[in-house]
Amino acid sequence: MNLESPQRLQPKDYASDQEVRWCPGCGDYAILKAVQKTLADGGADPANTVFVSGIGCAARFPYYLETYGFHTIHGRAPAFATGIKLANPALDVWVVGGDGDMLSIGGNQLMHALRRNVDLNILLFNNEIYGLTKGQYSPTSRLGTRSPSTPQGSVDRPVSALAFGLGSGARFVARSFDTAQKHLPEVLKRARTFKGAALVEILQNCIVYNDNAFAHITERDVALERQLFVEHGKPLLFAGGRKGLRVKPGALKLEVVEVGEGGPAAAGVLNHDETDADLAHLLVKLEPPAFPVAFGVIYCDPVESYEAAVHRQTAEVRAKGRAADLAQLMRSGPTWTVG
Amino acid sequence: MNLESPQRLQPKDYASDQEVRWCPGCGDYAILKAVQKTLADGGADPANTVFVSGIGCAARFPYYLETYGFHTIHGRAPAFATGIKLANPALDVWVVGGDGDMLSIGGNQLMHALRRNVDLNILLFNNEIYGLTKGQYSPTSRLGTRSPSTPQGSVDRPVSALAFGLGSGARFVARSFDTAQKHLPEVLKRARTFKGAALVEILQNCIVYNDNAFAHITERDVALERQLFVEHGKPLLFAGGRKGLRVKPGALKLEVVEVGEGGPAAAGVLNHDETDADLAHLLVKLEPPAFPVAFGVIYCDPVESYEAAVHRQTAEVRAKGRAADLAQLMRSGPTWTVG
Amino acid sequence: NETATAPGPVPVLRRELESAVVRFAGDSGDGMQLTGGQFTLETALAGNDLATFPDFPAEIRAPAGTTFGVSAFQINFGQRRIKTAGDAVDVLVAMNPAALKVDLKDVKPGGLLILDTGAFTDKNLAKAGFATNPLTDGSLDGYRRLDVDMSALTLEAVKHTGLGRKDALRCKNMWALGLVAWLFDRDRKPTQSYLERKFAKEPAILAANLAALNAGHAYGETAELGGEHLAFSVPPARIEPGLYRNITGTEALAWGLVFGGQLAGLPLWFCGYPITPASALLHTLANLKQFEVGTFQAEDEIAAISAAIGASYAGSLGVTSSSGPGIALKTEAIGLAIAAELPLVIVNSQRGGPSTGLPTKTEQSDLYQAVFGRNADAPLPVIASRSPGDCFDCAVEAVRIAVTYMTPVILLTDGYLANAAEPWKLPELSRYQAFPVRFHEAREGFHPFLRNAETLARVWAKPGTPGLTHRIGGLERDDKTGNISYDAENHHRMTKTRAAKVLGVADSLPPQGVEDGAGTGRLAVVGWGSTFGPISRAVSNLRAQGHDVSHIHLRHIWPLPKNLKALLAGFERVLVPEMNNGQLVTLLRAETLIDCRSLTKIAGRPFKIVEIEEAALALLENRR
Amino acid sequence: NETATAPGPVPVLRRELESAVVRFAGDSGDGMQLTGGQFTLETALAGNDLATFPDFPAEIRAPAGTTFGVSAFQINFGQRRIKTAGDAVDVLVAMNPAALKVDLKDVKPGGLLILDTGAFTDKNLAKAGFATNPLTDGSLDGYRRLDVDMSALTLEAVKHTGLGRKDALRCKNMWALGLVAWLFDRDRKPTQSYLERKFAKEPAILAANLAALNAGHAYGETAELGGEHLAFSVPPARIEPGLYRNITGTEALAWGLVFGGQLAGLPLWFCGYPITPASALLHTLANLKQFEVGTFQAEDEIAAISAAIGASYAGSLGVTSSSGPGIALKTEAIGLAIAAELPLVIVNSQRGGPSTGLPTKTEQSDLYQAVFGRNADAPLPVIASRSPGDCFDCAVEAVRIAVTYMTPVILLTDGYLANAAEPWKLPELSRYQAFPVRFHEAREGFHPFLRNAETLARVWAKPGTPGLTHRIGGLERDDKTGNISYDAENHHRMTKTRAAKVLGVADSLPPQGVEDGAGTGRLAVVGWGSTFGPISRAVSNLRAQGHDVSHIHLRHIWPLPKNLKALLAGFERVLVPEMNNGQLVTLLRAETLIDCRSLTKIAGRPFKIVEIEEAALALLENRR
Ligand SMILES: Cc1ncc(C[n+]2csc(CCOP(=O)(O)OP(=O)(O)O)c2C)c(N)n1
Ligand SMILES: Cc1ncc(C[n+]2csc(CCOP(=O)(O)OP(=O)(O)O)c2C)c(N)n1
Ligand code: SF4
Ligand code: SF4
Ligand SMILES: [Mg+2]
Ligand SMILES: [Mg+2]
Repeated sequence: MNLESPQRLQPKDYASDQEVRWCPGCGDYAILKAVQKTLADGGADPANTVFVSGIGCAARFPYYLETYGFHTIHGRAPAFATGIKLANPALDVWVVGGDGDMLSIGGNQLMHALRRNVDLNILLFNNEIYGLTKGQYSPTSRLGTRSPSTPQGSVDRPVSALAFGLGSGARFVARSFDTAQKHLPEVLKRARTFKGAALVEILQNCIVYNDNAFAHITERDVALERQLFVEHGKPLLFAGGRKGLRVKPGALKLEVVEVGEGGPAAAGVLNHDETDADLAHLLVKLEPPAFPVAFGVIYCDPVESYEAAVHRQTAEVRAKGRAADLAQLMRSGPTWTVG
Repeated sequence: MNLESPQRLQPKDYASDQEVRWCPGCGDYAILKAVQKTLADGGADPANTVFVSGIGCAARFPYYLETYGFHTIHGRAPAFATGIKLANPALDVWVVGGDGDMLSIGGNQLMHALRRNVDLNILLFNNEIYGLTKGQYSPTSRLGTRSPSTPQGSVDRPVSALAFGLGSGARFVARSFDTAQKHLPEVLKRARTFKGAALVEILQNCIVYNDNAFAHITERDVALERQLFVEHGKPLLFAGGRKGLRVKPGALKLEVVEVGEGGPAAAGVLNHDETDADLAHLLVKLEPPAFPVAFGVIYCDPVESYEAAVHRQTAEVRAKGRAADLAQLMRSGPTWTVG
Repeated sequence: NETATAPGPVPVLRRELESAVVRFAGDSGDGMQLTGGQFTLETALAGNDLATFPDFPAEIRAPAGTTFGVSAFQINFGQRRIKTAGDAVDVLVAMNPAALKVDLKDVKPGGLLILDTGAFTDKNLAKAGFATNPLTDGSLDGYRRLDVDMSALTLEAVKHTGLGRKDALRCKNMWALGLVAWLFDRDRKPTQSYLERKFAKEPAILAANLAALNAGHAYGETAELGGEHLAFSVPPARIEPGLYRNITGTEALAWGLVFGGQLAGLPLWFCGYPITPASALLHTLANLKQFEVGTFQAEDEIAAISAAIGASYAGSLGVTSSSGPGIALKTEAIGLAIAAELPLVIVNSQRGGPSTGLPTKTEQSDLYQAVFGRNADAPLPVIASRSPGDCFDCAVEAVRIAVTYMTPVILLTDGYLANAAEPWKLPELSRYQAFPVRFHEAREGFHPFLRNAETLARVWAKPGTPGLTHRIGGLERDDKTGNISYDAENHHRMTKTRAAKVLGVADSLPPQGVEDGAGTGRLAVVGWGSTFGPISRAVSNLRAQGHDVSHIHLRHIWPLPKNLKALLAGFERVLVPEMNNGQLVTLLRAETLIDCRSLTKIAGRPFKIVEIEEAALALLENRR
Repeated sequence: NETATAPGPVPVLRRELESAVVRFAGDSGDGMQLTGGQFTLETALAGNDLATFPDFPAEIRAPAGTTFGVSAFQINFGQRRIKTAGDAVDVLVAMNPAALKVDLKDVKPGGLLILDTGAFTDKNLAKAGFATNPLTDGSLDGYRRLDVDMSALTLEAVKHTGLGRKDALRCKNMWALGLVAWLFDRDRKPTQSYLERKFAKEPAILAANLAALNAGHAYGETAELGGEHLAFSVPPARIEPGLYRNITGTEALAWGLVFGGQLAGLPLWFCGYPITPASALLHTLANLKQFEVGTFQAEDEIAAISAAIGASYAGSLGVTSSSGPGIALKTEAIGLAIAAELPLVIVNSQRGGPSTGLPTKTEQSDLYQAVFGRNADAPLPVIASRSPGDCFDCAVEAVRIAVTYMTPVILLTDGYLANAAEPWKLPELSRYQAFPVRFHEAREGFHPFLRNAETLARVWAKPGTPGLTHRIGGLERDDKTGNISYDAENHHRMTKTRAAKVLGVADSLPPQGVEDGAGTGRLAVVGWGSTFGPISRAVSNLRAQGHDVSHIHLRHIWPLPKNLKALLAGFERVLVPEMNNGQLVTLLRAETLIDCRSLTKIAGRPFKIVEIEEAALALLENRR
C-alpha cells in the first residue's frame, strides 16, 4: 500500500504488505508495534520517513513498515544513514539493528555516527545474542554464556551499549524494552524529536536462542524492584516510590535509599537531570541485584547536529559568493592560447 | 643487531639498525626514547617482545626497535595482537598507533581488545591529525580544525580517547605526553606490568601538520596550572600543590579548590583511587581552561585477561580428559563396515 | 506394547528399485532435518550408496504454515553409485499444505505423495496460498497418494505418555519416519538408539517419540497399502570395502584442518565471525579443544583474519573462514598475508549473491574473488572440494600448501557441501605424509626473506626465538635484506618472485587426471567443486549411451595443473558447467586459449543431471 | 637592483633542441615540486608541449640529506608532441649529494649535471652513502657538469632582505629555477607573479625569493657558461589551437565529477577516507562547495562508500574514492550497490602493492580487482583514464554510465595520473550532451525493480516521493514485484539481467578505434590507462622507422568495446604492456581467445619508451 498524504494515519497504516517473518513470540513484534504507534502518534509522513538497517533478525525491520526502507549490509547502517541524511536533511531517518550488528561488527560506525551527532534515531535491539545466525554469543552476552561458538561459556566481558554510547560522545541515550508498550513509544517519540543522534537501547527477548535473558528485570514479580523509570526533573524513584537513588555521601556514587514518610526530598533522593553527563554515566550502568535498571531518557543534551552544521557551512561558503561557474573556474590561474 | 640474551640491556640496545624516518622534531622520537628506556628498565627480553602496529607515522614505530615487529594494516593492530597473544601468551605484546589508526578506522578493533581485556600494552599516539596522509583532521581534532579536507573547519566534535576506552570497558587507562621523559616511562612501565589491556594515550606533537596542538597544556609556562599528575592513594593536587580537586558538595562532580594552610585534606582534596571507575570517568574528561588535564594511571582495576581465561578454559577441557585422538573421534557415532 | 520393532524382513510384496529419491518437507518446527538425517543413517546402514540435500528456510523460525517457512531434506539412495541428491523426487512426504505447495514441482509424474491430511486445515491452506484444497480439487491427479492423518494418529499413538498436545504433536516427524522406514524396509534401530541417547533424561518424550516411530511403521504394515502403494526394496550397493560413516562437509573440513595441523606439527588457531553457511565450522572446532585447537569468535571478519594472521605470525597455523561478503571484508588483510608471506588457510563456504543475496542457498560464484579479487598483483593458491568427504583431504592439502610455501591459501566449499552429508570411508591417517614445519633458528646470515631455493618459501622465524628479532609488514621489502625498500627493480623482482612461488605449487601436484572416460575425445566436461556429483552422473549416463565424453574435475583452481592445457587440447569440445554465471570458464579460456563453453545455473541449487546431459549433447551434436 | 628581468631574447648562443628532459631533485624540504611546477608553467607558456612526473618520497619529511628523503620532479618538453616525462634525463639539478645518488642513474651519458656544491659537505656525503666525494673522485667523468655553490650565492643574493640564514636558504630552489630558466630561455614572469600572490603578506620572503630567482638567472647570463655549457632553445610545438592550462589528473577528475553531476542534474556527495594518492581528490572537492558538491570525510573506507551509497539512495550522486587497500575494504558495499542497483562512482587511484606496498609509487595493478574482485556474480562497468586531462572526460563518462544504467562504476586512475600535470585544452562545456536523471514518480504499477526496456536500468524512486514508499536491500529481489525472493528461477533470471545490463553499456559506446597506425597489420600494441604516453611515443617511433605497428588504447575495460575482438583479430600479433604482472592481457585472452602477449613493468614508474619499442620489435621479429 502506498500512502496518499500525511494526514492522520493509524499505526496499522504504517504496516507494509510483507509478511512478518520473525519467530512466533519474538520480542521484535512488540517493538514493531511500538514504532508504528510512534509514527502514527507523531503524524509521520511515510514518504519522508526512512528506515535503514544492517543485517540480523532486528535488521529485517524496514521490510515491515510502509515507509522508505534500506536493508543494507552488516554493521554499516549508521554510515548509510549518514549519507542519506546529508543528501536530504528533510528526511526522518531511523537506524535499526541488533547488538551484533551495532556493537560487534558495527561498533565503529555507531561510534562515529554518535560522535558526529548526525540527526538519526538509532534503535539498538539488544537480545544479547546473534539471532539470525542461530545463537552465537554477542558482545553484550554475559560472561559464561554458553552458545554454539562458546560451548564451555564465554570468557569475555560484555560491553554496555549505553556506556559505549556515552563514551563515544552521544548526546542522547535512552533505554526501554520490547514489551513496554506504553513506555517504549514515549521514548521513541523523544528520540524522534531529538535533533541529533539518539541512541535507544531496547532490551528484546529472543525466544529461540536466548529466551528470558531479561526475565530477571522485566518479569512482573520483579519489575517494581528492578526497574527505575527516569524522568527529567523528577526524583529517581522505583519500587513504587518506596525507594530512590541518592548521592552516596562524600563519594561520587549513587546508593539506594528507602523513602520514608518525609518523601523523596527528605530522603535525599536525587532529581533526574537528563542534561547531566556525569549522572548519566552512573545511571546507565546500574544493575541488579544491587540496583534497578534505568529506563527512559537517561541523557539528552542537544548541540548542533552534524548534517545541519555541514549545510550551514556550505550555505556560508555559497553566501560568500564564489560563483558556481565551472567554465570560469577552469580559466582561473595561468592559461595560454595556442594558434 | 640481534641480541644475545636478556641480560641487562641499555635503552640504545633496543634500537634497530634502521634509520628513523620521522620528520625532524616529531614527538615520536621522544616516545621512542621513552619506550626504549622502559624496555631497558624492565629488563625486557627482545626475543619475547613484539611491537604490532597499524598504519600511520606512529605506526612506523616497530621498525625502530630491535624486537620482533609487525607493521600490519590500517586500524587492525589490536586484532593482530590478539591473535599473537592467543597463540603465545608468553610474549610481551605492544600495540602502537595514531589517533586515526586507533580511533577512526580502528575504533572497533580497539573497543573489542579493551572489552576482552587482552593482555596488550596499547599506545595511542594522539597528535589530533592524520600525519602520514598529510594533515587531514582526525576524530580527535578539535571542532573547527582547518585541514585539507575541512578547509572551512571541521564541524564534528572529537571523541576523547580515554572516555572511549572507559566506555568500551577498559580496565586500565592512562595518559602522558611525548616530552614527559620521566613520567612517560613510569606510565609505560605500569602498562607493561598490567595483565590485561592497558590503554595509554600519549599526547604527541606533529610538528608539520598540527604543531603546538598541546602547547596550551605542555608549555613550561602553563604546565603547573594545566597538568594534574594522578597517583594512587595520593591527593589530586596540581599547580605545585597549591590547588586540588574535590567533590563538589552535593553533586557528582569535581571542582578545583585552593589548598590552604591546612593542607589538602583540610581543603577536602580527594585522594586518587585508581580502582574507582566513576572517578576515572570524571578525571579523563577534565579540560582547560576550567580544569587541568589529568596525567598518569587514571584507572587500573585488573580482572582475568582474555587470553589467560581462554587458555584456562582449554586446560579445563583437556583435564577432563577427552582424548585428542582423531582416529577415535572419527569412529565415534554410527559407523558401518562394507565388504 | 509394540512387537514390530523386531528386526527381520516383513512379509510384504516389495518392488525392487535401483535407486529412489525421498524428500521430507514440513514446517521449520516439524523437525524435517532430523527426520532426514535419521533416515539417511538407516539407509547407510542398509548398505546403500546415498547423497543428501538439506534445504533450510532463510528465516530462523518462520511463522508456522507459511511457504517461506518450509524446511526440506532430500535423500537419493540406491544399489548403484549415487552422485547427487537426485533430479526429481519419487516420494514426497509433505507435513502441511505449504510443503506441498513448495515441493510438488520437483516430484516425478506418478510419484508418491505422503500427505498429513490433519494439517490440511482451511487456515493452513490459506497460509500456503491454496485457493482450493488440493486434496479434493483434482490438482494432484497425476500422482499416487497416501493421505493419512498423521497428526491424529500420532496423538493417538503417544496418548499413553501423558504428553500435552503440543509436545505430542512434535512426534509427528517420527511417525512419518516410521512409515517411510517401513516403505523402504529400513531398520529403525539406529533411530531408536539415537532417541534413547537424545532423550535419556526425558523419559516421557522418549517414550512418545518411540511410540510414534513404531506406530508409523505399524501403520505401513497393517494398513491397506497394497496395490499402487506397493512397498519398495533397495538392495545394498557395491561400494568399496571399508569402515564408513556419514559425514557433512563441515565435519570433514574441521577434522581435516585438525589433521593438517598435526601433519604440520602446529597448533591451530581458528578465528572466525559467524555467517551462514560458514558458522558451523566455528561451532565444530569450538568443540575440539582437546586437540591443539583454539577458536576465537572475533568482532568482525576483519578482526577474524587479522587475529588468524597474528597467530600465524606467532608460530601457529592461523585459519579463518567465512562466506562471500565476509571474505570480501578480509581482502585487505589477505593482501598483507601475501606481502608478509605468512601461512594462512581461508575457507570460503560460498552462498548465493551478490551482497546478502540468498544466504541459505548454495552457489559457486566466488571463484573470481578467490583467484583475482585483490588489489595489486596478489596471487595465492586456490583449491576447491568436490564433496562433503573430499573436504577432509582438501583441508589437509590447504594446510600443506600454506606451510610449505608460506602463503595464504583459499579453500572453496559451498553451502551445499557444508550441510550435505554423504557416506565416507574413514581414511587411514597413518598413510598421510607429514609435512612438519621447521621454524628458522640459525642466526647466521638471517633475514626474514631468505628463501628456500626450491619452493621459494621464505623462512619462518617466530617471536620468542632468540637472536632472530626482525620486523615485517605490508610495505615492500628488499629481497636481499628484508628491510623496507622503495626500490623500483626490487619491487619488480619481488612481484615476479611472489607470482613464481605460487605458480610453483603446481610442481608439487600430480598431473590432472580424468575422472571418467578417455584422456582425449570429442567432449570434456570440466568441473570444479560441488558440481562433481551431477557431472559425474551425467557423464556416466552419456557414456552408457555410447557417447564419447570425459569428465575432468579440478581440485586445484590456482595454479592450474601443469598438464591441463595439453589435456584439454585433446578434446574437440570443452564444456564447463558451473553454479555461477561462468567463472572457471574465463580462467580456462585465458590460460589455455581453448574455446571452453560455459553452462550456468545460478539458482541456489545443484545442477540436475539432465541439465548437464542436455548441454553436453548440444555440444556433441554441434548445436552450440 | 636587477635589470635582467626585462623580457626579450638574451644575446647568447643557444642550441636548438627538439625536446629536453629536466629533473629537479633535492631534499623534501628543498621545494622541488614547487620549482618543477613553476618551470612547467613557464614552459607551457613558451608554447612547448610537455609532460611531467613528480616523484615524492614515502616519508612526510625524512631527515634532511638522506636518500629516502629525496623529492624529484621531471619534465619533458619540446617542439614535437610530448607523450611521456621522458626515458632519460638531459639536465639533472641536484640540490644535494643524496639527490645525485638517487637520480644519477637516469641521466643520459654526457648529460648535464647542475650541482649545488655548497651542499656537498662531508656530513651530507656520508648521509647519502658516498664513500668518496663524487665531485672529485672522477665518478662523474662521463657527464657535463655545472658546479655552483648555490647555497652561498643564494645567501649572498638575499642578504639585503634581512632574512635569517634558514629562511634565506629556503630560496635556493628559486635560484636554481632562475638558472634553468636562463638555460632554456624561459620567461620568469609567471613565477614572479606566482611569488607575488603567494607571499603577498610576507614582503621580506617575497623579496628574497625574487632576488634568488633573478640572481640564478643573472648567473647564467654573466658566468662563463659558454663552451660545453651552451644554453638551449626549444621552440614552440605545433599543437591544436585553443585555450590551454596545466592540469593534474586530480583537478581534471574533480572538475569532471562536478560537471558530470551538472549534466545529470544531480547534487554530488563525495564520501572518502584519506589515502595516498587518492586524498587529493577529497581536498580538491572540499574546496568546491560553491557547486552542488558536498564532501564527507568518513571514519573509514567502509563508512565512506556506505555514506556514498546512502546519498545515492536519497537521490544524489554518491561518489567515493580510494586506492587499492581501501577499495578492498569497499568490496562488500560495492556488492550491495550492484544488488540494489544504485548509481555510484568509485574512483581508484592505483598505487604499488600488494598490501601497503609502495604507497607513493604508481602502478596499474588493480584491474583484476575492478573487473573480478567481488564475491558472487557481480559485474560492473570499469573505465580507465589515460592522461591527466583525460580524467575529465572519464569522470563525465563514469557519471553517465552510473546514472543511465543505475550501477556502480569503477574509474581507474593511478598515482602518476593523480599527481602529474599536462597542458590541457579547455573543453567547450556546452558541447557535452546532458543526461538528466528523471526520478520515478508515477504510482501506477510501481515497484522498485521496474526496468527500462532498453538499458535494463531500474527506476530510481527517491525517498520523499509521495506514494512510492518501498524497501530495497541486499537480499535477492523478485523481478516482478521487487520484494525479497528466494525463488531459484528468479535468482537465475536476475543474475542474467544484471550481467546483461552491464554488458549493454557497450551498446552506448563508439567502436574501439586505433590511436595510431592502420586498422589491421602485423602488430597491435594494446594499452589502457596511463601507459598511453609511452606506448604512443613508442609506436610512433616504430612507425617512423617503417614498422607496421598500431596503437590501440582502451578506455572501457568492462564491458569491452563490441568490435574489439574483430579489431584485434586483424593483427598478426598483439602486445599488451601493463604496469602490473599481466592483468588486462588475461581479460583479453579470455574474451577474444587471441594469443595476446604481456609486457610487464612493476617498478612503481611509467614505462620507458625503449622498453615498449624493444618488446614490440621482439614480437615483430618473432623473437617471442
Ligand atoms: C559481513 C557479514 N558478516 C556476517 C554476517 C552474518 N550475520 C548476519 S546477522 C549477524 C548477527 C546477528 O545478530 P544481531 O545483530 O544481534 O541481530 P539479531 O539477529 O540478534 O536481531 C551475523 C553475524 C553477515 N550477514 N554479513
Ligand atoms: C585501508 C587504508 N586506508 C587508508 C590508509 C591511509 N592512511 C594511512 S595512515 C592514515 C592515518 C594516519 O593518522 P594517524 O593514525 O593519526 O597516525 P599519524 O600519522 O598521525 O601518526 C591513513 C588515513 C591506509 N594506509 N590504509
Ligand atoms: S531468532 Fe530470536 S531474534 Fe531472531 S526472529 Fe527468532 S526469536 Fe526473534
Ligand atoms: S607528519 Fe607529523 S606525526 Fe608524521 S612524522 Fe612528521 S611530524 Fe611526526
Ligand atoms: Mg542480537
Ligand atoms: Mg595522528
